Amino acid sequence: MNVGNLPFIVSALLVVLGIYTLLFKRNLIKLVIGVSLIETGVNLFLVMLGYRSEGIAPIYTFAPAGERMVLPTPQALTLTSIVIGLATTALLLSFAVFIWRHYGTLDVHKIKELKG
Amino acid sequence: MRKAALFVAFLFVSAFLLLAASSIRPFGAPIVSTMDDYFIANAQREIAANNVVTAIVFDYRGFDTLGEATVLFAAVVGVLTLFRKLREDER
Amino acid sequence: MNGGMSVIVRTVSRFVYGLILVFGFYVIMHGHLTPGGGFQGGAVVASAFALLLVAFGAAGLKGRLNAHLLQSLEEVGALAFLALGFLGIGTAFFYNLLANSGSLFGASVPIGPNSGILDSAGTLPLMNWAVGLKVMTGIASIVIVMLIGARKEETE
Amino acid sequence: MSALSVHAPVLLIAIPLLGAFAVPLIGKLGRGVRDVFVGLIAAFTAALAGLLAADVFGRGGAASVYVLGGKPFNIPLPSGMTAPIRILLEVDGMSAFMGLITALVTITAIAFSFSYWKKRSGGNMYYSLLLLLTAGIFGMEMTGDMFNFFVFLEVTSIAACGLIGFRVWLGRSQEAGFKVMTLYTVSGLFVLLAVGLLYGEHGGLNIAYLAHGLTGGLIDKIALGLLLTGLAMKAGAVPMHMWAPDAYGEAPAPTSAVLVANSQASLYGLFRVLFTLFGITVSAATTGWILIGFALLTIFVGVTMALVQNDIKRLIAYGAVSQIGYMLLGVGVGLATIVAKPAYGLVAMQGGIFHMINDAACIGLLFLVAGAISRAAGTRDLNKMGGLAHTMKYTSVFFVIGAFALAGVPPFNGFASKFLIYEASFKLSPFLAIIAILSSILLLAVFVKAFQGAFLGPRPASPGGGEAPLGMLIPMAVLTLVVIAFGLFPGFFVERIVTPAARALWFGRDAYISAILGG
Repeated sequence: MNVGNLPFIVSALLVVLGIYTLLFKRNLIKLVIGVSLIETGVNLFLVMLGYRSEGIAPIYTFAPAGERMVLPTPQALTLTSIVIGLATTALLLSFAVFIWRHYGTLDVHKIKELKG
Repeated sequence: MRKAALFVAFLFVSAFLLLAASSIRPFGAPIVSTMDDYFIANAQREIAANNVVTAIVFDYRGFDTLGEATVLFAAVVGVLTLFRKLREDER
Repeated sequence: MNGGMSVIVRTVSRFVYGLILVFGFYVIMHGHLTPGGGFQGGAVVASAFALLLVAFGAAGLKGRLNAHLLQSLEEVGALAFLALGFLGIGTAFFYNLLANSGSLFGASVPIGPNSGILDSAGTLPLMNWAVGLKVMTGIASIVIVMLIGARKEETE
Repeated sequence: MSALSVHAPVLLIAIPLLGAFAVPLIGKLGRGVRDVFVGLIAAFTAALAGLLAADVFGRGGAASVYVLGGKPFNIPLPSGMTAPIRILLEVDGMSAFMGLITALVTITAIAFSFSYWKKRSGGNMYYSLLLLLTAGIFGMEMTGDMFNFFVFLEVTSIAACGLIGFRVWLGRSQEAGFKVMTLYTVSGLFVLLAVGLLYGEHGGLNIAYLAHGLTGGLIDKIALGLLLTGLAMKAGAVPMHMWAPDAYGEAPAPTSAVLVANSQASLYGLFRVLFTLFGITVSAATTGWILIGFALLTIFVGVTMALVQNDIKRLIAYGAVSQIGYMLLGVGVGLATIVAKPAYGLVAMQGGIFHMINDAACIGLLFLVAGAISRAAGTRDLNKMGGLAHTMKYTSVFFVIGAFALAGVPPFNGFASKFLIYEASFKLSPFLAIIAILSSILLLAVFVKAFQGAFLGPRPASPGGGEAPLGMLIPMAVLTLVVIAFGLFPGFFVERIVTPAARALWFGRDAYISAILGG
């Protein structure tokens, strides 16, 4: 089945949703969700880059003979970028915990020590 | 005013990304990459690994994985730094 | 939350905990043969720790999972990975010295689809173990420290 | 000895990583052991950077390639060239030059930290994060692979944010940490998206391989836009500069200096992308004018915002933002003119690139001074301190030298590089040079005000102050010596290290590509 560029457009929409969240939401946790959405979109985009239609996973253990395999590099890149996303999210959430501890709020408009 | 400027920037970026997504090579027919074909053909002979992705992650691009492990290490140290026990005079 | 969850959850998680650990170690050990590897397996093992934390609460586990010990283990894992990179420095950094050498993990594999030989791929299984150790302890210590930090927040 | 210089590019990354992984373990043995260990790691790294620079500049800035993982690293193509399959480190004049900057800044910052962090908790983690940041910056500068560049970009992001949030007891440091982390992540993801687009279009990740295959089509242009946005954001150029004053202002003082080196590494990535990756496939004049636009905005906003600051570190931070503008101006003017008039273009690029090392030295010096005086005065508010010149004679001299150098007053180093920038941009358009000169004068006014606020006035009532300890004075003195040396002998340094770096960017593109692809 030929789906053209639809999967890529879906991943781009995920990124766009994430950017929207970052720009227009006020709650810090929602901002973290926005960052995660962008990450997910980019990871999806990366892993889809390597898909060859009707290809199998690039692993030879008990593989059916003679099948063509999808490109392995994007999968390796996606693996790396997923771990980086995990690290980022952990650190962002820790900062959110401490901001809550200091200011008692997660609303970006009410946290205003750093202006100008 | 600020919100309007942000919205214009947002529309601009969205159009940019959707344009990129719709003009890239179609899904399921990627470029013929000599690098990837080499990995598929030679990972078993050179690295003796059945899993080509692992051969890339730990051997052909092992340095990336070192960087990735470093990122995770940095995040762990960062989180532990934030939640550390403070001295009395630091509170 | 502080004292953990109900007895059903505790009993089930006591049982499932071991299974998750076995599965995680399997994923790490067969990283060069089947889908998975150090990162994935490490994350699975860390999820077992997280399950224990949720089921028993941080207080229920007091003394059994020590964040400082976990952090030290993580550093050991990171150093081991770096050391495996340095192993091949005679040729180049990250050179796979052991592959096809006939010694530890040095068996060659037949070209094409096969049933997999555990004793192959050179430094890859060792790196999987190093990274697996690092990831499981790293994620577990993040989870523990954040849970304890958040708990302190509730009680204050 | 020769084996060491062969492996120097990778050791520059691996040795600080080794230090970072081992510091928390070694720290259990006691503070003294840990400090010695960190000092040794930092000194060895700096020596390696010097060795690498001597090696590369000894060969006139030609690119050298280090293969990670041994042979075979490339496969022959039907066209007679070869395609790389492994991650390669490629070090040319520009990389070695950036390595020198990073080594200079990090070793002084680490030496300063020894006495700055004597009485603080979490020292092990502090040094671990600082070494991780160092390793990440070196990685960004040495790598020849786009995805590897992204990975090290993220290493610096996360380590930097851990350091920014280090003073947990201050709410504003947490706020800064969150803000900076978000923006760093978004910029990193833009870079990653661009890497993905380039991979999907050309099937490779190596910079030289991609540079050879680029056609300047629509996807390539979109990738360029994303890379430009992401890297300019991480470097702190103006429409996306909101994070920079918070980061520089809230991080511990020695770290702020390293963060400036981090911004410069992003700037280096920007230059690498513009010159080596894209080079002639996109119109150099257009991208040059885009850079000039960024640059003028950055200079203007940085200086005007510095005028209204009362916090000494935020004031210096806005000064640092404005200096990023000068580097962009120099290189932008170079890019805009280099096709038509290569000689002018080269002068402008020399100015921009020379300004990077000058800025690193004098901004680093100013941040260290700010750390010393805010520790002595117990506050960072310029209105509340005063009279420090009575008790801190050396520190006040260092501050004056740093401020004059930053504002481009002869005979200090800032003048040497800014003069080259003024000269070249005047030839392109007098308007550019006038804005640049006026902003420098304004910056001088800003620092005169800061000097008056902090150092002049009656002797402070509280006897708590006193001269900074020797452990802080020596790093400051080293940076001051660099500032003076570069100001007194600019010709020597421009000829020896700046010109090979500038030539490597534009004129060395073909050599950079053929070092890997052959042919």
